[in-house]
Amino acid sequence: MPDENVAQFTIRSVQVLAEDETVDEELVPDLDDDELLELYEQMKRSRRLDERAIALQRRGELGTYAPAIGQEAAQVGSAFAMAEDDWLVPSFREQPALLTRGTELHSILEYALGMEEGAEIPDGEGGLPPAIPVGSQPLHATGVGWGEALQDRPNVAVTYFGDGATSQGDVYEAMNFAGVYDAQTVFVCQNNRYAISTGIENQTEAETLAQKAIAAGIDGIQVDGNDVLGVYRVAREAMEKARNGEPVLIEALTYRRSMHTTSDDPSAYREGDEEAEWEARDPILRFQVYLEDRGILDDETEDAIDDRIESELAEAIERARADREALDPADMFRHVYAEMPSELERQYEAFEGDGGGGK
Amino acid sequence: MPDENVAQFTIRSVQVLAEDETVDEELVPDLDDDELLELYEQMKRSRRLDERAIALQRRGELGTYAPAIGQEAAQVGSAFAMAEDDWLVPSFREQPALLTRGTELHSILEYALGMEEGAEIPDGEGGLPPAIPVGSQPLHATGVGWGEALQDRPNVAVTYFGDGATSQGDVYEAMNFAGVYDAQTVFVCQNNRYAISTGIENQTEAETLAQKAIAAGIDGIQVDGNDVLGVYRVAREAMEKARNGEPVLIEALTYRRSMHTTSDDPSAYREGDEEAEWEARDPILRFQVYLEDRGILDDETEDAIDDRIESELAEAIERARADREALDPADMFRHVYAEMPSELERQYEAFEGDGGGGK
Amino acid sequence: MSERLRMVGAVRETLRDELERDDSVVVYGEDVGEAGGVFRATQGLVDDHPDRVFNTPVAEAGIVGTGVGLAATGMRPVAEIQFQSFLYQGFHQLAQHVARMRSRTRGTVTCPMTIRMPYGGGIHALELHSESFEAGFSHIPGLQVVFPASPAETKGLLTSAIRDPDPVVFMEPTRLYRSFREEVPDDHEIPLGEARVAESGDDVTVVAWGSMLRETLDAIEDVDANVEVIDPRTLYPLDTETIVDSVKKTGRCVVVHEAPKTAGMAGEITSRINEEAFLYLEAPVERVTGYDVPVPMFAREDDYVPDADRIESGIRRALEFG
Amino acid sequence: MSERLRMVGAVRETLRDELERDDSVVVYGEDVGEAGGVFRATQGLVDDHPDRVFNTPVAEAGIVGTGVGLAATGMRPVAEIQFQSFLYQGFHQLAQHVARMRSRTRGTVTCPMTIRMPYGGGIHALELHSESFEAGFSHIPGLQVVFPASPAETKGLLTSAIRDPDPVVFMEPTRLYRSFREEVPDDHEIPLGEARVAESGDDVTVVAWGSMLRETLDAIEDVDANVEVIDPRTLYPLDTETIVDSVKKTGRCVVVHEAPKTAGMAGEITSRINEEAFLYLEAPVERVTGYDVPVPMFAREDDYVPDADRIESGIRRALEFG
Ligand SMILES: Cc1ncc(C[n+]2csc(CCOP(=O)(O)OP(=O)(O)O)c2C)c(N)n1
Ligand SMILES: Cc1ncc(C[n+]2csc(CCOP(=O)(O)OP(=O)(O)O)c2C)c(N)n1
Ligand SMILES: [Mg+2]
Ligand SMILES: [Mg+2]
Repeated sequence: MPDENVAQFTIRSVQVLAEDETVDEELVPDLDDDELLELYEQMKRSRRLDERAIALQRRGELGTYAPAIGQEAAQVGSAFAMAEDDWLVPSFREQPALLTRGTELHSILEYALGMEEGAEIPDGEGGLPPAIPVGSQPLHATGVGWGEALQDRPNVAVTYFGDGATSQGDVYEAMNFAGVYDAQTVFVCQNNRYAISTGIENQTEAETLAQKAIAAGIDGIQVDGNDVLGVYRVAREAMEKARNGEPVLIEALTYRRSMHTTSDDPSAYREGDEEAEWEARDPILRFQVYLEDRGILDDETEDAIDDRIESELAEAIERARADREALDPADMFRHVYAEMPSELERQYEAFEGDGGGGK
Repeated sequence: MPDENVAQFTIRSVQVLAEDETVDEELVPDLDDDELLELYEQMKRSRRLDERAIALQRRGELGTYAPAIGQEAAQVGSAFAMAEDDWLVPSFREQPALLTRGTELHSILEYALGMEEGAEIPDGEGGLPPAIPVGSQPLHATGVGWGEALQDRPNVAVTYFGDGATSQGDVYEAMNFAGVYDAQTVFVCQNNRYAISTGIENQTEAETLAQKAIAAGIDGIQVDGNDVLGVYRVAREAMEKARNGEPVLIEALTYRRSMHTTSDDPSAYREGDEEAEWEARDPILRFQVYLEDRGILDDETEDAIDDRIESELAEAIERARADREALDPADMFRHVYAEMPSELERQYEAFEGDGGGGK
Repeated sequence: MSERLRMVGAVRETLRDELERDDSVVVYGEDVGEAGGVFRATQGLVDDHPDRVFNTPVAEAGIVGTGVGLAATGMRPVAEIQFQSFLYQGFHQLAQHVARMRSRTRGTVTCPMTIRMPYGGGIHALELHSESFEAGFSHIPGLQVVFPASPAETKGLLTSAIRDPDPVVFMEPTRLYRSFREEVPDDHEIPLGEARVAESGDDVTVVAWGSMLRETLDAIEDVDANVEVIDPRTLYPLDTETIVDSVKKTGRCVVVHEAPKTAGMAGEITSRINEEAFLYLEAPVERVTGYDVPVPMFAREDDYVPDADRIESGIRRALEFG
Repeated sequence: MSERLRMVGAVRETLRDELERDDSVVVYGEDVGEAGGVFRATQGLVDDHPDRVFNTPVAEAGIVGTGVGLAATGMRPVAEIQFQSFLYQGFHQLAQHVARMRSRTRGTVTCPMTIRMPYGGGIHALELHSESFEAGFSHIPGLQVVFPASPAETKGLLTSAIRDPDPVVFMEPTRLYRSFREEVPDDHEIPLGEARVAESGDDVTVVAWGSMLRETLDAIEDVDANVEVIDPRTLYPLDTETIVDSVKKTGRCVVVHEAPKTAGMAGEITSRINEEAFLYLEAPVERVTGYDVPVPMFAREDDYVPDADRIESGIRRALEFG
């Protein structure tokens, strides 16, 4: 006083593997070749899934689908840093993270077929279903991270959301609660520069999204989201902090290379130039060159990965179609309450009486 | 990159007239004696109103009442910095600001008597009624500041809220929207250290509340909220910025010296010691000594002020009682829509048919 | 003058006309700018009015809440919420402020705000894109709740909504956005609170709105009776008289809605009929509605939303009673 | 064992017992710690369970939303919302997640959360402290909506709510918190979804819950008829059978609630009676409710909330019809 600085904050930004393939060797995370290949394969698996899903949607076989093309490193790098019993709390564009955590391809396809079956959480696994309302799931992740702390368990909740989501009050509340309760939670904001058609410059005046953490008094850090090694490194550190009750916000700088969803046409609001620029920064390409340069990936391995993915996909598509065929509409009555209340039972009987399908 | 600082932020804190009566002469705002006396008188008016209101409430004459005792400088100093056509967007503890802006005493009392009459906004005046839902009104202030900008008018919206309110997502959204639309809005957060019983340390991990502005990319600044000169200075600057489309968050550090509302008993959750500590820092006392030291205030003026306030209060209480007596319950039907819909008209007729009062 | 438009075009032309006519109109919401909204209902508007058409951050409380302030300064906010269920993010601003500003201040501050949004099922969208909470909105005094069921009616009702001195929740049936074209007259207003008799008949009354009106009109083609179909068009205020007069004539009534049955608007309408045409009723008022389950994802959605067959069965039950 | 308690004491003892019985119970909300809540319903709990009783920041979306996560980890969140209308700040979390978690995941994730809150008028509090939006909550599939009307019932219903595998919105009538004491038995559960016949009679049925039940019991003392009074206790699921059986016997019915008339629960109950006891009805179902106006501030509140006189008039109208 009388006019003095009372608080100071800095936002760091991390990059390990740069666009031009230069590497900061000091920062390279300690991962063996198998692990590096797994990162690579998961990114490719997600990319192929998205491509196939878009094609299926175009043929009328799937509903609205939100591809994660371009964001694979941001998700795979961070999800790979999770421990086995950690919780994934995703939004609707989290194919890369889901696959990394072991969600089966057919589940993702069934979700895209409009089936609740695709949002089931396998018994004993920590995770929540994709959240459609933008910005709503970080609060759940805070609750999970708080609940784990209350029960003296070491597990962390990792939640994913976008740049647009940071405008929702819920996301701020989630970080603020996390700070207050030392929730074991990591907030991964994928700044892919767009919320549907709305560019990041229209979303906020904040120069970084990582600085949104400052409002909640928790740590915020930026990372090149197209650099899978950087993401892994930053995520790993964040998770260790979170495991000790220090929640962290990560802003992963990336780009949504494709449409918002299959109902969207980006040409209405952005230039092809911009897309081309980001094609060159593609996270899979960057990492592929890295692996090849180091002799970790060769043509043979590449082919094996591709084949594996294609056959898994073929199988998953078949399985999803079959499950869709076998779907029982009356299930909508069965999972509303643990026990069906009598009014619902009567509606259910009417439904069945009408021959199902209300006919 | 690879690991570098990309953004830096600093929170400043301002104080002009310190607790020990030292003054930073450089920072003293340019106010003449009459203006200084007006600041003083408004603080006293509010204090006396609160004291009388508590007494009336204790006698069963008023409903729940939220005194602003201890926060007079934070409000009077900032409201006094407003231009004539600026907008006041208050919460429920804003007697000092309301009085400074010209709201009549009997209106405030009528509000406390449970009458909507007390929330009327006189024709042609910019202002909104007290908002009861915590943190909900800053969004209105953003809308006002945005609307004024859209209409190329110079007016600013000034909204008041508490430390507790900063936990509401709405307050963050309000600042974020204000940043995006260059809203002519000043956010005045009175950090009075309590949200009912919940201390500020339970509200957030953030070390200052001013830093909540960083998340929205707008300016945030702290001020000693018990220093009416400091508050005026900081508020004045903020309003000039806001008039140019740069919204600002001000955190005024103060203390709620009395109960949360007349339904509250602070002894359940805080120590008398703490209250005593803050009594010594009382904003009115501090400013009184300042004025006396400079010969601006003498006993005679003091007495004249006190007499004026007492007689105004007596009149206002009488007026409020009379208005309460004359109140027409059926008015509740008359202001729901511009035109009464037929279903409501029928309810209204039934009400009147039952002899009013539904009897 | 008039033009053949789909419903989405009628929304757009109305917004365009009102932006043109009244400088205080502001159109804002998520993606309503360049992209023209996810249904293209605002396409092109920002080009002509870059100063009054705004993309907002993704924050519905922000959208609704800033509207209160905009309105106070004399603007006329016309907000788009991307899908009905996302209005829930701003529900508190709606119920605590938008609806109450007039009554809280005895008319000294008002909130002439229109909140438009697509509602209901039928386009196989994602979870939570198919809700219809009109009963909840109609239960909040101070709001008006409006449902267009055709392009021409959209024009008349939306024009009235925007010009109305009080807030309107304007619910656009998603699946009618592009389902058909019709002549849409220029500059016309349909008063809020007046029902339309869409089809005259004296055997049974069916009350339906939004997309369910279309389903009902389909359904009655297969019914061997004279069905009177009433589209209330606004659910609050509700034109009780038109409904009651019809039921006095037919003695039988079916109410159709997409929303879950329990605590839906069919209950309200049943109550009003009960109160005002009790002695005329020859059968219980039939409810053909969504079930008491969250609207399922789209693989099961068609089984949830009432269709012509279910409506037809409801009509038959009403006709056969007694 | 039992104890003579007021309703607020019954809430407290139930929370204490459940915290004791089940390590997964967490009690949290604004000011529920040291201060014991604004109504003192949680007084002392934090002393015995500092690790499971938490003051929260002032953020209802945060309270409701973190509950979803807490529940997923196996905790049993029992949240207090300070006044009913502030649940609106968390309405989206309630409708989009709490209510739907089970159905969205086919039962693989559930949300056994209880959200308690005072509702309704009668204590001359500030604006927006007197709402009752039970109809809106009952219209959201997946929720259960529970209303205690006495200390003993509070114990039984709240115990069931906390132990229930699905979410419960638990609405405590503010003005009954301290209005009377009664014996409250230890550890008892009242099944959700079962109405109680509070008074037997065969001339007319009155359905009322929460504080309106008390008003109704007052009102019938002045009515020269045998009134059957039914307290549904839970509005969803609603014990239709008990109501319908009563109306089949009496032929006449009055439904009472504080909430505004339009789209209130009286409509739903009327509909169910219509559907299942149509031929027994000798008079239209009477509605004695709040008006379609925002609950006024307290100077006019008593004129808004139905009282014994208005209920009595409603009963008379039902009795005199025909
Ligand atoms: C509460 C809510 N409002 C609006 C929408 C519609 N919507 C879906 S995605 C989206 C944009 C989200 O942008 P961002 O958070 O950046 O995520 P991204 O789509 O880029 O992954 C919007 C507005 C929604 N799903 N939920
Ligand atoms: C949305 C909402 N939640 C809860 C409340 C109950 N309540 C009234 S004041 C208050 C605390 C507010 O604290 P703060 O923002 O610091 O303001 P202060 O009371 O200190 O002026 C609470 C929780 C409310 N009025 N609105
Ligand atoms: Mg994005
Ligand atoms: Mg405070």
